[in-house]
Amino acid sequence: MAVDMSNAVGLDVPAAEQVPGSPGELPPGRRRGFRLPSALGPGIPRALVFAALGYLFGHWIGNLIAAGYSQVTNSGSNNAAIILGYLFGTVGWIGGMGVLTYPLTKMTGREELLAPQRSVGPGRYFRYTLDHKVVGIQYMVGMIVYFLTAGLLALAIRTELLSPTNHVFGPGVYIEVVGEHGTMMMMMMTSVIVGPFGNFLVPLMIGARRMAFPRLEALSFWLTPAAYIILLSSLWLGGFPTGWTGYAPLSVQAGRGMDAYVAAFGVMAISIILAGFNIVVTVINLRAPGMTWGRLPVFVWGVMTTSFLMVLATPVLFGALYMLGLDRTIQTSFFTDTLGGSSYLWENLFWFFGHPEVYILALPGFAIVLEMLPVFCRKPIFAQKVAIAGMVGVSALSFFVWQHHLFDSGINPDMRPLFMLTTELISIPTGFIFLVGMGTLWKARIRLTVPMMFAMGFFFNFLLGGISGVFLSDVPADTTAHGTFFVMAHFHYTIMGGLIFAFFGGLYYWLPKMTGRSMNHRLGKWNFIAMFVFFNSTFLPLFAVGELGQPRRVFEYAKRLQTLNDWVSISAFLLGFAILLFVINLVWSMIIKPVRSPENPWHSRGLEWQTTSPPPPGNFDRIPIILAGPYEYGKPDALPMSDLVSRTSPVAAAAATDSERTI
Amino acid sequence: MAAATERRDGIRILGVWLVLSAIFMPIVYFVWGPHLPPGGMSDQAAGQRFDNRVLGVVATPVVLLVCTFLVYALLFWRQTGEEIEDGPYITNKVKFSGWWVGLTTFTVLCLAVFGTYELENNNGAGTGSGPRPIFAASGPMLPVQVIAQQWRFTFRYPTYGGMETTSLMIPQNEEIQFNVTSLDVIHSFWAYQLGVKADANPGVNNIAFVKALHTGKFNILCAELCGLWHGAMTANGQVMSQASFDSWATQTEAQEAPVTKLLPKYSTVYSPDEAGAGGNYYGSQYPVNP
Amino acid sequence: MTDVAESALPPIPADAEEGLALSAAIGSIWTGSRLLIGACSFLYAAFAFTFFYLRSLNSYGRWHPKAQHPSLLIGTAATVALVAAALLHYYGLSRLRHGLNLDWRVAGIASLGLGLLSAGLQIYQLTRLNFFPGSSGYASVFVGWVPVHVVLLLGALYWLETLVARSLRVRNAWHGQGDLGGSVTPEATRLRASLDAFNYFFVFLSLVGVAFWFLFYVID
Amino acid sequence: MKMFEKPLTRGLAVLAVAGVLAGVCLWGIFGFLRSSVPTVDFSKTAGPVNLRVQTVAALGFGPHPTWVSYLVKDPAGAWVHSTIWQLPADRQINVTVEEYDSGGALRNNLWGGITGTLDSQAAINGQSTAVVDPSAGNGIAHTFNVPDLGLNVPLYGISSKAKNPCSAAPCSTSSDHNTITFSFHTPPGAGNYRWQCFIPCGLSYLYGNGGPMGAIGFMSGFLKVVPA
Repeated sequence: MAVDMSNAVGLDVPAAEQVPGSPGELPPGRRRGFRLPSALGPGIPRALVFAALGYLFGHWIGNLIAAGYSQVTNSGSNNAAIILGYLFGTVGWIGGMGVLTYPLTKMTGREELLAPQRSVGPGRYFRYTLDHKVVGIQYMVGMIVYFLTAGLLALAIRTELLSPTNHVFGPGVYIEVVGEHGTMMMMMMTSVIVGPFGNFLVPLMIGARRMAFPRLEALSFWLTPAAYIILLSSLWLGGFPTGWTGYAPLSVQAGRGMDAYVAAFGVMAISIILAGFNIVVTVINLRAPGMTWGRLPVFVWGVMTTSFLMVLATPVLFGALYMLGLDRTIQTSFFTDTLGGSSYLWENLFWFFGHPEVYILALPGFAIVLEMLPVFCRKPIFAQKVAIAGMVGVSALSFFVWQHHLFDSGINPDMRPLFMLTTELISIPTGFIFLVGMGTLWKARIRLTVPMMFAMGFFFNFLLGGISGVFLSDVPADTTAHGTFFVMAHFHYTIMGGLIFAFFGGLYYWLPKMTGRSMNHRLGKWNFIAMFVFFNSTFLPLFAVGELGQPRRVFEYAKRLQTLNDWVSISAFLLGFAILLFVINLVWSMIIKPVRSPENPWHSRGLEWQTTSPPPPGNFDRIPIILAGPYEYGKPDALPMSDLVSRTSPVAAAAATDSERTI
Repeated sequence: MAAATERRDGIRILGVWLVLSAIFMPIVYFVWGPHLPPGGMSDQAAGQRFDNRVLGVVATPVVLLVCTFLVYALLFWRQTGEEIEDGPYITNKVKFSGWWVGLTTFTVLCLAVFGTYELENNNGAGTGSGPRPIFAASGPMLPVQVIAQQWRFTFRYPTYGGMETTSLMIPQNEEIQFNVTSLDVIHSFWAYQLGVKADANPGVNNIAFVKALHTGKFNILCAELCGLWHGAMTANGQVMSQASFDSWATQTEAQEAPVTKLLPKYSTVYSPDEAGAGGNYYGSQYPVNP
Repeated sequence: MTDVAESALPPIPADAEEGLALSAAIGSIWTGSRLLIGACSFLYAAFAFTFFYLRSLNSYGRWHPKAQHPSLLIGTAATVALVAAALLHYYGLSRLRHGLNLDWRVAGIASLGLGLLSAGLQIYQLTRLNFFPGSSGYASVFVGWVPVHVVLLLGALYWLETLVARSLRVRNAWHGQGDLGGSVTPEATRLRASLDAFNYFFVFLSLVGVAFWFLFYVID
Repeated sequence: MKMFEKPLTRGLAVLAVAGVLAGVCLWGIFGFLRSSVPTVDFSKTAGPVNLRVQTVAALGFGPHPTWVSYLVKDPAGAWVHSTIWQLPADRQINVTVEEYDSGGALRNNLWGGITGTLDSQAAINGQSTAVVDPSAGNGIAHTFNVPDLGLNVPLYGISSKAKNPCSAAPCSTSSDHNTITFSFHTPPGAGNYRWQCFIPCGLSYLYGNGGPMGAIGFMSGFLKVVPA
């Protein structure tokens, strides 16, 4: 992070003085000596080559160091070589993308004040770029790829569970698939809102031209493809048998695929920390004049509280992964009880990260939904301060609940009442969100657009997810529910039913902003209906499956549960088709037959809609002065949110005269 | 906002909600409740079922309130057509928010007190409570050791000569103390119908209590991912009457004597290097080589 | 941030944006360094937790067999070097505030050297251990913590190096305007803000070094 | 980018990409994830099935040459590296194990007792016994354990100082080995019965249960019982 500090905010260079070429590449005037042809310049081809070379180099070093040890020759797996290979491969990858050029140049005392990337054309989406809008789109595509891959793995899981005893994949591959699905989803869900929407929208919503640390922002994205490839490569190395939680003695025991888990999650942890870091600093420092904390949109509040959790909780995960890596390579004994370690250590460290992580997944969902509600209710948000208090309360409490994952483990059994209390307390701030949502709906003028449908779906799903959480927080009831499909259904209701519904709603809502093209609403409606029905049909029976005695992550189960499991599997396939419907809509409306969207299709007051769609490189013609809050619907004398629309700007005109119905 | 309140929305929502709650809460408690898992085979299972019933009753009105509100909102406050009309300018109703916060806080605190009481009053409620449980049963009890290893459970009866079996037999109406431990990675001993779940950790004696009320068979599963055969790591269990348990135990003790002779002395945990049986992951330079 | 709710102010002129951007930049550097310290604190806290947790569990009595000890001399020397580097930089910075540019440059370079010495000593100490990494809980925590500390220290030293290099490079250009300590150009202001931020972080690192020195050599 | 101006061409391009991705997914599923250990079929023979297996200290070939493994002689008489054996239901199975690995201690000595065979006994080099003491003699090299059938047979190991150990599979009987024979009866119904070894023989994996112990095809597999 030190890398970027003294060039935190480079001044925007006027178009005439812009430096051509991409960041990470010296401007032509400063290039000295031999110049590479542009095909060998920073970009994905070079990054792939560097990554491969880095992997081979790391692997060679690892073999040089460790090949002779009897542990390596006997087991046939040199974990040090694999982990080093992944690390050097990642360094090669980001180096090839051009990330390292600037920090290395900086060591000579040179300073490049590069303008944000102004290049146009599809090529910029495949490059290391300093434009937060490009990074937002990159993140969006990247996270959708993550989501679809992990979703396919989920379908593989459900395929195996079609029969209690006959096996499609067999126990080994099944466990690998379960682990891949869980880890990939967790890695992706952490960034799925903060990455695409946080990066794209936060500057637009606070009236800034850019992020505080655009290089870190770009780096945080370009680490995610590396993590994706590393994690998937685990299958090739035999997978990892631990699920996403990576419980320790098993993860020390596991074969080479576990190294990919360590490396991929570690790389993603860095990406998460950087992304959160950038957003927190941006929101605190880059708000436009007049953007007081009280006027800050709820979405920005939500993303900022999430980012705080990301910055503070993820280092603990990184530390735990590092310890696991050491146990696996140089044979420390953090997690081996007979040598002074403890299997409890991993459980504590992991869940100390893991529980804030769970709220990292919940808060952005709240934020998106609460941001959309006032627009489609045509009413101010109800009790905005309560909403913010809810988010802040959830994030603060989330650091004090982690041992509720360990009620049966025998760790500090005398502390269970305390953790039961903190866990149940967290439903108070969560209840705030429902209060705000219901208060906003009260006597509203509800327009049931596609994003609003997803918001309503979010409330229903999150309600069931949250209520089932109360059963899990109660120690006696948790005795049966712990480690079963009940837990699995619970967190799928909050993550898939909550966060992903909010994400899809957000895509329908903001894609017109991000691309200037609108999604097909008819298809969107069907997408929502199918998703809502099949989601509930998939996961509601799983509560019963769990309570009836089926543990998580099993490849065999009791024959009496086959009907329920088959029902779930078939629903899951249909849910897959519902999501395919979304992909078709996305590809059709964005790529194949784009329809130009109105400038402000939802007639929102929000600042992000007061510039063109997609926004110009500098976001605004000038830095706006914020005149009023974003949710002043129904107040006849309300000022517009900023001074950008008070005059006859094209945006305001479009918003005023736009009679085209988009629903 | 006054103009819009010709319909008394609040009263109507409240009415619907109260009626629905009055219908569904008794149904949940009295009709559905007795059939809730994990059943009533043991004291602990019955306690968990009671918790599930109570929580179900508490959850019902919450779910009904939100659902009623959402449905009502979509039915009566929906706006269609071309015209975009702004709603009433309501930014907060402090009294309402205050009531909401107060009620949720009260409910949540009650639930926490209830959970703690149930945990304490039910001998740890069947959960693994560490080596020195504070919510422990007192009086005479039968110790049974549950040994988890990759990928099987075995059961050891220290009071019957330290014999070890592959299925779990316990007597009815007697307090049982399960000492759960693992020989390798983390497992979780879950006797579903008994309402017992305790993680099996290497080097840790995790104690759970149960008192079976009825005879019959029960299933034992592993509830913590432990590797390749996690899904197949099951065992059979049976609650027997006192008399048949005694005859089974004495008979098995005699029958198993040749194998029992091979077993290490009974202990709460078994370190992997006692017999030199480890994978030598840690090399010969280490004092133990698990 | 001024509140302009009711008055329709004229829009911000383009040349005022530069001032906004500068204050945002300085604020970002300030916030960023504090947040960086927060993140690093949690990383170190993971190790401190591990230390005390394994120590209190002491499973199989193998938390810390008495014979296993890293060299007290090297460990203390590394910590002292680190603290000295941080103090030196702190002092140099306070001199810079009085306009003494050369003092900071000398202090910065010396601090860089001391920091490298500290990192080098810690790595050297790892090669001179009388125990294997997995010999005990203590051994694991020690072997695990030192590389983390060294890497973060090297990161901080990289940061210091860029600052020193920058200040040397701009020496001539800014000479007439009061050099680094006195120039009022936006770039100089930002560089000074970065110096402050670095100073804060470096002091934090040295305090962490002292804290863990207590853990490893005094508390055991 | 001119060629992508028409929606039709863009659509075709998207379809092409989708086709490639679908192909990759299908290959991943069927060519990679679904590929598994071959099933060796013994259900076609009439009468009692004679199963001949061997356990080797190091496989010597394949991606994991250092791993211990079971091998089985298929009906045609060739040694196959597989642990999924298809057996007829309700039939007597006579098993002969050629054990080429050196012995050691058990993690749980319960597995020294022989259970689930026809007379609860097994013959080690012709000598019938009901219990094998892991701490006596050469110790136990592996066990053959089918949990759902209650079957457990410890396989007595060869001496670690054996003069002529087998170095690569398949081993011939000229190398030092023990022969263990036992019989069991398959259950009347069809089903997949998992079996595994219960000795921490995954050398250099923590607790000895990784590597060959954690992968099907080496120290564990299925008995696929099918109606005859």
